[in-house]
Amino acid sequence: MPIQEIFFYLFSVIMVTAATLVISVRNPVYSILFLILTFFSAAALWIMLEAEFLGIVLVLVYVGAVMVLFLFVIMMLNINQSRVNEGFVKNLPLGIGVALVMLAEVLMVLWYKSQTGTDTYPLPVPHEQGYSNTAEIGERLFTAYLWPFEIAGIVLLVAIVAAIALSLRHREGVKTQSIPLQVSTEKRDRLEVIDMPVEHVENN
Amino acid sequence: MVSLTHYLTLGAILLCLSVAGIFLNRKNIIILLMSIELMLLAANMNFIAFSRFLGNPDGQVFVFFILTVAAAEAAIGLAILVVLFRNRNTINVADLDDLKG
Amino acid sequence: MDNTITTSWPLLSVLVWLPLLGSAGVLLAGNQRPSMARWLALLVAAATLLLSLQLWLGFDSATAAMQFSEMKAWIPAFKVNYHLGVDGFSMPLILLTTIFGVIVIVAGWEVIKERVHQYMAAFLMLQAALTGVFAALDGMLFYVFFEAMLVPMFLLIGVWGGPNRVYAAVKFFLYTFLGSVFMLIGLIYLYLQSGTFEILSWHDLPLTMTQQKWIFLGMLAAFAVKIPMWPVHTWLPDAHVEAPTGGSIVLAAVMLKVGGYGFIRFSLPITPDASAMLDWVVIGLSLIAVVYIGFVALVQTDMKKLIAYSSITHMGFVTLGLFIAFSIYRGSPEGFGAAMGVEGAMMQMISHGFISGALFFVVGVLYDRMHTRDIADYGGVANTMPWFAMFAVLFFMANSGLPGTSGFVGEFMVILASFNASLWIAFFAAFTLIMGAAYNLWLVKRVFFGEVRNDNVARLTDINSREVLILTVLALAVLIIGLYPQPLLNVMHVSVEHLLQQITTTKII
Amino acid sequence: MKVETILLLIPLLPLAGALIAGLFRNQIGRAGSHWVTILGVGGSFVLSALILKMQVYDGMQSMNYSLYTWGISDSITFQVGFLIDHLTTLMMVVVSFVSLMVHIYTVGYMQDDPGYQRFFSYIALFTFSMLMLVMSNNFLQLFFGWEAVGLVSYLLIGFWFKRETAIFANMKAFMVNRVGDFGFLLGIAAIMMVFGTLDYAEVFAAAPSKVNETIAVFGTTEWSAITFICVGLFIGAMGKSAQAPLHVWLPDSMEGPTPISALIHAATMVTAGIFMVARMSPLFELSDAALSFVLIIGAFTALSMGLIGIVQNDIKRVIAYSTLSQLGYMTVALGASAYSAAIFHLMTHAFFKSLLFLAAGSVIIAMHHEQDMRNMGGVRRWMPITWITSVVGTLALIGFPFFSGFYSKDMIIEAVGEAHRFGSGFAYWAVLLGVLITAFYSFRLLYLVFHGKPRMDKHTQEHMHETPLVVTIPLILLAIPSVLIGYFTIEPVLFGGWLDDAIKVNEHHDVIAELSLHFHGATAMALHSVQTIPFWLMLGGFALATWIYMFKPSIADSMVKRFSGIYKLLMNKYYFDDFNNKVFARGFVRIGQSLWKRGDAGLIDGVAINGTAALIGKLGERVRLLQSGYLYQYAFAMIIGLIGLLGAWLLV
Repeated sequence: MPIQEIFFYLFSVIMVTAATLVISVRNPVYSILFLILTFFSAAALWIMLEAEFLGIVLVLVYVGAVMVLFLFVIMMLNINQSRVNEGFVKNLPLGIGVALVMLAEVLMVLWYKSQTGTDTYPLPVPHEQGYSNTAEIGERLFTAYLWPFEIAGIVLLVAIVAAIALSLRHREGVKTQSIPLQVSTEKRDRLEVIDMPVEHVENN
Repeated sequence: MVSLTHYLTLGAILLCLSVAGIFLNRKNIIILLMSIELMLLAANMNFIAFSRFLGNPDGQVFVFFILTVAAAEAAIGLAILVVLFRNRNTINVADLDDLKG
Repeated sequence: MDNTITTSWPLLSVLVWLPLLGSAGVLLAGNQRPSMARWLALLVAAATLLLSLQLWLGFDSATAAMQFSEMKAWIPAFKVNYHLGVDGFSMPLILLTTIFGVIVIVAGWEVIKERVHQYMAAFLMLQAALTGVFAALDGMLFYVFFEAMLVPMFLLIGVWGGPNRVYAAVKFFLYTFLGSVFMLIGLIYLYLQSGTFEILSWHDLPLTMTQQKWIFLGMLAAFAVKIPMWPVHTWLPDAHVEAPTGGSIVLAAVMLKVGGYGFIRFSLPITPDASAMLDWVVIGLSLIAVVYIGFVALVQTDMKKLIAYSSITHMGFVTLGLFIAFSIYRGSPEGFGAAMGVEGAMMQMISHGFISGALFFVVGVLYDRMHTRDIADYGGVANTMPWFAMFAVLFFMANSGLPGTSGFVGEFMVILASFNASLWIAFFAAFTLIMGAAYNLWLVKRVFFGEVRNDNVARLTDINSREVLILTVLALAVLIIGLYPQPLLNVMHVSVEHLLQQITTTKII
Repeated sequence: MKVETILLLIPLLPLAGALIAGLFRNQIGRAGSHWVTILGVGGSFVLSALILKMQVYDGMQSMNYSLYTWGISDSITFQVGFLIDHLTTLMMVVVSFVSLMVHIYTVGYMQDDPGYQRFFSYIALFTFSMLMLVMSNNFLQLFFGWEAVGLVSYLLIGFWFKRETAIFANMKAFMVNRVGDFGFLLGIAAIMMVFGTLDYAEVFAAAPSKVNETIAVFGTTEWSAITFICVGLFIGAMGKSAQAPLHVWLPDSMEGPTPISALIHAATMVTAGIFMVARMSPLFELSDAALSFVLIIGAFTALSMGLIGIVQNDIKRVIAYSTLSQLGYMTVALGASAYSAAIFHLMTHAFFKSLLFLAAGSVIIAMHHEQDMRNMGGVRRWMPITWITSVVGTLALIGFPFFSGFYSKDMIIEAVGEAHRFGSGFAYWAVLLGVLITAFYSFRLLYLVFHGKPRMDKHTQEHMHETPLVVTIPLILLAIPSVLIGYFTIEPVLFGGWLDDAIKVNEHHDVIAELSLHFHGATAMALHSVQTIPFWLMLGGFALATWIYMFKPSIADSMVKRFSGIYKLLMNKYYFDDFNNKVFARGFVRIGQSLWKRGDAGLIDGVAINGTAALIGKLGERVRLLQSGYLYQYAFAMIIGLIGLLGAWLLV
């Protein structure tokens, strides 16, 4: 058995198992952790597919940022687990049934209905030495996909703004600094000249 | 040999698991979000596999965009979740039926 | 296809666009200056009326070709043209439109107090769209104007209408819109067949019987709703009841005529064979309109509803007159009486314009004073409003087809013509003599005659000079057309001959 | 002045009077309005008389010309024009004379009425319409005049529009006339189809060649075109001339002011039908069936309406039923092809019947608008002129020898006796019996009103006096022709061929020609009448009335008791009104209600329109439930859809 197959099956099994656990464990913290494991395996598989850049991105950005965000949120919110998880057993047969039917269908599509085997898609030759996956994607991104790339950037910006706007909360009674007020302040806001009668101090 | 079919099958299994996840955890919005992440992962898997077997890096560019959007989605989704929890003190989906016709 | 006569300056365009520009100007006057809006609207409408007289004066009644024609490419990609022109059918109807353009503005002079500028502007827009419908010689242009006139009328009913105005406005809109969509399908199909939107080219387009049948039915859906024919008439009473007086006047006087005009311009010449085959449908529905609706009109308790139902029976004569030609030709090839039927239908349209407009104004005069349209709330109005009663009785008599008034001319000609087709068609059509007298006179009896019914009637004041002016103008029109219809008949004569020649020539090849 | 100008002025003068009196009623005032209309109608009468003179002495030929073209359509030219022949002139003179008398009389009768100017405007307008009707040379204009007189009649019956009974009566009159016009219009339409023209002269010229034309009715069933036309036209005449069963409006029309009853509902308008049939004699002569129809309808009307007259108590209604009966006589004459006799009776009747009405009106004025004869009696001693003129009118009506009515009525009876048409036997007996009845109710009226003990209340009695000159002068002026006109005109009108240029009678049934063989002058005819049945029947009626109402009033009551069934039948006018009310008036309203509520509101709006809307609404309500608001359910839906699509793709 070639080494590729061994690793493929290894990561695949880890990935499927982890994914199964993601959806079946009671505690969301564990779910997240298994999800991270799933992503790790996926990253490994992608690197096997010579998509090194995306594999790294998946680990760095996705696992490093997004999953941690999930974790934060779960830990921040004090969720009543028992209520949230009710109905899991009740839904089990249906969920599994639907998933199995779907799986069966997809697999029938894959195995019988269409040609995705080696006759149609021969095994790719590995890239030669010195090939940079990152460079190629970069070239694509900044030439053919420049506009989509810019739009993606804006989408992210919007997401940032939206996320902040949504979760920002003004608390009553908390003293905060108001920069616009500070900047726009003028002399007369601070200084008041009062016209008052001169006091005549009698020198006696 | 690890053919395209292998990767696609893996993607299919992943997709079905995420579907099952949605069915099983229909009350827990966090797990629902995670299932969606899994689904996207399954799709990405297929993209990369095709990209590799077709020798066309455009597929990877798409995955890149999907990751971007997924990150944005996760950020906003979680933000909504936080606001929701703050206002309703629950993340039980059964309590969220404002769209009822 | 260019059998058109062109003029040196675009009179028809001016007639269409001047009111539209005027309406923009009136809108600019704003809500704060109602009297300025009124005078401006009157000025525009009067100017349009004066200009439209040029149509009458410059009209050549010796030719059936289109006159005052204008032609510009509009949407070249679909060969849609901005093509206007008039013949003996459309010219009198445009005059009717411009005359009522002035009348409704004067009719709403002091009565409308809220949003005067919008009200006046809506009428000017309506006038522009109606003129456009009658002048358009391009299928798409016709359709655009056809739909455009719905909007101001929808607003007039919906904004200035009675308590149930929204229901009525929506019903009105949905009915006419649904009908016109079928027409649109027909127009597009004709375009695909002929490669042009020129109505005049469609007149010569060969079509098989099946094609004609479907086109005919599509057109029938649009025009039957508009005119309206039984059983798609129920929007009309509701719309009339809720519409403000001016809206009712235009609706009855001009808008219903679009249906009849549509039959003349589209159904008959484009699908003559299908019309001949399905004429029994139209004739049957027309006779139902005359008899059935006559009965229904008899028992109405609301004055406007009664007049609305009587409009339906009168429009039944229009469709009857137009479609009787086919069975006349079947009986005798020389077709004696066919032209009389069509001319009678045209006369009926014009006369009904004046009479129903006048009647709705009459009801409006009462409504302004009493704020009720219920017949039971009136009684003995002639005691307190003798001059008004004189006009009202005249118009109700005209409505029941009294000879010497315009109401007689069309009905008389159509009945004479239909006798040539069949004794029984004439028999049922002549039934209107009895039914018409019954519902009109009964209304007159209950509203105008008798002792003063209640204190409100006792407090009525007779018509003011503005109302006298409108009523006099309409009364003169009704009497002049009734006593001397020849000038009008003369105008349409050649066009009628042309139409009859078209409908007797088969288009199946 | 040209003849055309004169002829044009004849109808236009009254029209001008009507317009001035009507539209400028406030400016010209009461006196102004009666002067302007009297001048108009008077001028019209003078000019008509001038035309008559020109025809009699200057040998003026009949004229037929058009004024203007009303319209041209489909190779038909509709003209408005005049046909002036002897028949027309006769009618013009009668109409304008009676109208003039009525105008003058009205000055007194309507003295205190607030609608004074309006009234004059109406009657002048009526004169115009009636003149247009009789002067017409085509069917279009005939129909115009026909409906126009109907309109004015409508306005005048409802002149006192505050009275519920008046406005009921005027609507009824117009409606019943419209039923007649329905037939009339179909007749005109048939003429149009068969002859292709509406001009009298052209129609009459072509008529003999169209005898065999037919009109398809059902499938292969065909009717003779001429018969259809004649029956249609006659149905119109039945409406206007109040022949049974379309007579019901005339008694009710007495709700109008009395001058109107005299002018319109006795002398002129109601005779329009008679005039029209006489005018159409070239057509009617071609259809024996139509003439038989005319004959039977006329005979039935003459007899049955006279019987009702016996039991009426309202003074005007008695005269109204008498009018109906006399119109029946004229119609019988038409049916017997004795058109000139009908016209002759029309003329004499116009004078003596308007005289009777105006006399009745005179009594009514004196009685302070009391019309019930049971509250009168003995009026003779206060109102001698009215009494004498009434007696003259009555004698003329019952056909006392030498009076005008005698000549015309006797001619009709004899003409029917000579006729050999289907139904003429029945008609003969009907008109004979009618003589007895006429004499009976006429004298009953005379006795109840003018003789016997006064039965009115004290107050009225104290104020009784003869009516002023404006009332009595027309009475006297009308009494003169009522006596004399028959005697002097019977020879020229009936036997001198005066009407030959208008009336065409087929030689085979020219009964007047046969009668002319026995005619030896008016005096001889009157003297000879003593040997005839009608004279004795008349005397019988007179004797019966005298016996019952002068000497034994109790007999009347006991007769009522003994024949209570018949009495009830007559009092209820053979239940015509009840039948019409129940079956037509209410039936129509009920049909209308059910068509409206069930058809329009129920079926079309309810089921078709709102039903569709409701269906969509209900569907929407169901579909709405799918929108649970739970995101996961939407997700399931998507997934299940995906599975379904995939499965479908796999299976295909």
